Amino acid sequence: MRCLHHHKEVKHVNGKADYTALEMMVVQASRMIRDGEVVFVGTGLPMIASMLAKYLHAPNAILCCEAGFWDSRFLHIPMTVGDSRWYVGSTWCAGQSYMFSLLQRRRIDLGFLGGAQVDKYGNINSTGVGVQLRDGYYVFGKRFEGSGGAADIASMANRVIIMMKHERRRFVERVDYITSPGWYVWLHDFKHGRGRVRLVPRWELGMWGGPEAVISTMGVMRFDEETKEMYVESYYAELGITPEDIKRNTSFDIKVDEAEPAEPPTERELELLREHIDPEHIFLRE
Amino acid sequence: MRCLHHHKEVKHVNGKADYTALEMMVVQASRMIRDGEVVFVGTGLPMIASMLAKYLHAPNAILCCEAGFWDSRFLHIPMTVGDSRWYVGSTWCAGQSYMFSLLQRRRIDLGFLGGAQVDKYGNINSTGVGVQLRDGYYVFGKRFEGSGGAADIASMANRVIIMMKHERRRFVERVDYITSPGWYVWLHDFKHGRGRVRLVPRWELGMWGGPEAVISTMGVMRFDEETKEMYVESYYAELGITPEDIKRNTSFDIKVDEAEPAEPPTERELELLREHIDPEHIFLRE
Amino acid sequence: MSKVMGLREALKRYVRDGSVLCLGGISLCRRPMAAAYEIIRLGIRDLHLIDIAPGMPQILLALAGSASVVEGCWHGYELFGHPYMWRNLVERGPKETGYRFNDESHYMLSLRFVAGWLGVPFIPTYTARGSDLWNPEFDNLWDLRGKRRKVAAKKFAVIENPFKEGELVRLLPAINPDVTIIHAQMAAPDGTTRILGAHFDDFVHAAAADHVIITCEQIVSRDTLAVNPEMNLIPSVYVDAVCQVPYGAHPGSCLGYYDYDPWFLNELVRVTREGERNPEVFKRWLEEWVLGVESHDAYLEKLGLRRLLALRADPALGYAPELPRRLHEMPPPP
Amino acid sequence: MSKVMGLREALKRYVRDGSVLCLGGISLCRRPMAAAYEIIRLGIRDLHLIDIAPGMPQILLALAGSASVVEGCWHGYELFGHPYMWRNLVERGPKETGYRFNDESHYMLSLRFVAGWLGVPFIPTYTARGSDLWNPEFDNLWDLRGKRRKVAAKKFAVIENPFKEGELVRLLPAINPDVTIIHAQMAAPDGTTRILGAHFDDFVHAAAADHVIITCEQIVSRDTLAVNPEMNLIPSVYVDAVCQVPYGAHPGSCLGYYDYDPWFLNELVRVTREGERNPEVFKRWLEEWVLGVESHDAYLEKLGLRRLLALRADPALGYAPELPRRLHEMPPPP
Repeated sequence: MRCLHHHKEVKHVNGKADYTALEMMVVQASRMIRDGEVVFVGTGLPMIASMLAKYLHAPNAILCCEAGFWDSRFLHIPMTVGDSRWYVGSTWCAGQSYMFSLLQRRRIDLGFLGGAQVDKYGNINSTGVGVQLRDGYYVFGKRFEGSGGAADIASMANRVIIMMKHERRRFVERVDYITSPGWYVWLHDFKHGRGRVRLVPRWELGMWGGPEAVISTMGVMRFDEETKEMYVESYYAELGITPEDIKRNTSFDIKVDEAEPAEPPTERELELLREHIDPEHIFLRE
Repeated sequence: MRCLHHHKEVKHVNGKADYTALEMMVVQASRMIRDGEVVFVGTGLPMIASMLAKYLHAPNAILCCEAGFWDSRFLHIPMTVGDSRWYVGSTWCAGQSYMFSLLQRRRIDLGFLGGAQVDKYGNINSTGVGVQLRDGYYVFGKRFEGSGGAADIASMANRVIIMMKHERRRFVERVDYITSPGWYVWLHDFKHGRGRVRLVPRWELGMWGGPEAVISTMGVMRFDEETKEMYVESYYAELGITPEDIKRNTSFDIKVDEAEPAEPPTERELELLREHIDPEHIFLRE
Repeated sequence: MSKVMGLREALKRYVRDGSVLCLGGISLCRRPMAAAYEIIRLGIRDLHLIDIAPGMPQILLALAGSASVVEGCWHGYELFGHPYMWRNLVERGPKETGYRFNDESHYMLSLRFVAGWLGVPFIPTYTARGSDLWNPEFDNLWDLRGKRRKVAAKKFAVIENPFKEGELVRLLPAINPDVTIIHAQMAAPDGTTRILGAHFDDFVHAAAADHVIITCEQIVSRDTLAVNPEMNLIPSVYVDAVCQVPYGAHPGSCLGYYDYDPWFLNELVRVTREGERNPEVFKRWLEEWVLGVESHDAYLEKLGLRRLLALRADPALGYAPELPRRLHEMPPPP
Repeated sequence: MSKVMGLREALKRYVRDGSVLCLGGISLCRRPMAAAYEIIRLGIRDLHLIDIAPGMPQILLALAGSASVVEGCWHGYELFGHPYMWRNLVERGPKETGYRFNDESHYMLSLRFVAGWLGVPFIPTYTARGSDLWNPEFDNLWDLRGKRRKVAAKKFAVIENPFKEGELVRLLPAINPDVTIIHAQMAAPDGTTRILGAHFDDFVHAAAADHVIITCEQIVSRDTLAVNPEMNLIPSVYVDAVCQVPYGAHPGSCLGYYDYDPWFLNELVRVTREGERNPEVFKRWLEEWVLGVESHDAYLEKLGLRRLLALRADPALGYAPELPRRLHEMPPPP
């Protein structure tokens, strides 16, 4: 239920490309999927990206979803996490306790996440902004859908890829609420009472995995091996995006020195996406 | 796997009856099963007793076994706990974690147990006699099959019926090893180290249920409401058994004052047992 | 010993003001919507809702004023739109609204139900470390703990793993709802329930509960379900009531029987979006589709045969492959 | 990516001296006997055996000297007879024999596997209170704890329930065997496994393990098992090797395929009973049926077609209804 459908609102940036930013995101995500991997996908772009990978370089990738369908070969794009379309070709029909136990047992190779905010350490907020205590209860200035399985995936998948719309209010220095932990988290110390917060690397909490890349509507970001801070790896040059655009649409200071133009989609990739995977144009409409 | 097949060695006692002690035990057990009850049975006499009850006064009793078959309508008598014969008519096919969780959730109305020793409080030993520590390890003078699910059933079924061969060495003052707890247990105190033992009623341990009756090859025993000690309710008079026989074959002092001759099997009961339920005479052979 | 009864009778018998209620299914799929509608009609209030994957029915119960305590991880309609009005409810805060939503994650909830199924008091987990879900400052049920029935004494506890020195482990309290309601494809009068497709953890939803109501598309005989018993998810022992409620998951889908209803869902999202500015819009919808409708039969009549047929599943696929699904350019409803 | 390989290859790849090994099935039913035989032939030793319902294969591995540590709840042959020789082994004690049997109950073991499946370090329980199974003096693994790989640091721990003041709760450590071997009716090359009938907790047996070997009656295509996927118990992710081993559970039963072999079981019990006085009797049997037999194919050849046909299941019932079963008056074997 990590819902990426706000991407449907993304407008095509006028460049020389004959493809959209959404298609570019899907292609970038698809290329990160390795053959044989178990990929935990929600509804939306990651699902399409995974199908694309299966058509091309990762025929043995296994798609599964939190609802419990395993290794689906769906013929039509699911629109919801338990969509009956997932059933076609599945070899296992389980439920959440089964699927998430695979995460806790480190059996999920790759998870995809979206959200409303991401920060430089890859923490994601899909719960709400403007969090505050009011009358003893926590409330939000603006509330979103909530974690669903996002916190579980972010904390226990062996690697995580984040897909987000690139806007200044979304790429923030520090998320208002950590739904899904990234590389460094602001931890509330159980022992020292209210309000005491310290920045802790995930490995100190005994955690494995961590966010590997952020695929946005403007480019692909990765995390520095040393500092674990986000930097720009590539930008969608053909869509008219420059490194400066990314900097301007990111509210923390993001490194763009090493950024290169992203490899555009191939004709084969676009054909598969448009004619075989989402011919109904449910996700890939402009 | 609470195995009662040692009963096959029980010899017919010459009396005026045209039925065997085994048949009598089955009939007594059957009559204790109430309609609609969920009955957790192992292999052997309890299974046959439950089928008999279903033919007569308890058509809605549900038979289940630790292997995971639910509400079986078997056509041939299973000889082992996972016997494929259990499959016929079953409406659920689970495993032990499911079946025993029903015990822990108090959903099993009645469990049957056997064993090598039973004491006056209904504790059962099916693990071994002559237990001792040797070189730091616990060993037995004579080792038996072990608990299987017996300890689970004895501790968590809402009521328990015990079926045993009646011999002096089996009906003892205190069992050598408590596999399955009865009304009062000799408890090893975790807090006070080795060797400290005290007699504790099961309800003080937060336990529900408890043994309701012992059906032996000689009679039916129950437990005094106050003292929770075993007493003789009825004896198999038609099989030539007297209250004195029971006293002589019991190594603790057992009350027989209120003992009455047991109600013999009806023709219908015997016909069902012999011709419909166990026509192969697998359990009911002499 | 048949457990067959009418839906209203079953709800009246088992669900009360203040009950801890679990509604099975996931997101928009195989959710007991007819039961949720009927609960609203019966005027049951102050419900404590808890399940592993809340969404459509829980939002509706919140907006209709039937629920006051929710332990959940998510509320929304996925592609169909945001949980309008509900998000306002949360933003205004429990003091003003009397409605509390307490955030957990899928797996935290799932494990709590597993513990409930097994009959154990708590269960450890390593999930969601570093997430504000474990932030001890964020607990919207703090003032109910130790006071309200079946609200756990603590949101969680931390202990040292007695089997591994120095390792801290988080414990989650078990869940045992008063009543779980599940919509299934098939059930027998004795309660045996068969679910096709992924089961969405409906086994633990049922097994953890004190009482279970099954609404189903079809009641079939016990002997029918004794063929391939491996296909049956919930055994009779857990089930108290079996109610035949065709299209009981509408507007959600029910694998093998019908698909989700994109027209209805679009409309539901629209009225809640407009309802954020003008609550009357939602009130009228609720009156039209729930309160003013006598029963689920009347609801289906109102939807009309042509609509229901348009949603009908292809038996080979389990869904309606020709269903229009481009939400921004839907043809008129049939 | 096919996981199909020969049984010997699979065992050589995953099972080593000292491995923690789980053998699925229950009692005499659907047990991976061909795998147990092959382990004995390979001379693998010092195995640590653990499963929820030990019995026939674990006894054999003990008597053949392959196992040295067993966490179990039961050993026997039910109606076919007592676990002769094994009981002597236990009576003589670990110091003399190097063989340790540590008693638990079915549910204690089951819960430990559930914890292993879920990936949590321990699990609480209320079971078997008052039983000497919880007697802290009785722990035959005490000197291995903290020393031998995958032997839990403690048999159990007692803590106060943090969610209920004053309640003491017992915790059991999770189990994660190195290898679980399961005999199933059907499996696909990718590892997807279908089990007919009760699954005897083979899901948790598999899901808790680091590696899983499936022996099966038939290898079928993935697409065959994608029909009614609700019938599949173990998904591909858990499985490392798929070995086609027809009659791989003999002399036990395999629902839908064949029944137990009462002639063979009678003989096995006889040689172990006589073996208590004269170990040569059992040694000769082991040589004849295990060590001196090259492979499972040769074992089946030796049993002979007529014997295997006599055990064959009626497809409607799942077992052999005409099988002679009065153990004291069996006709000669076919």
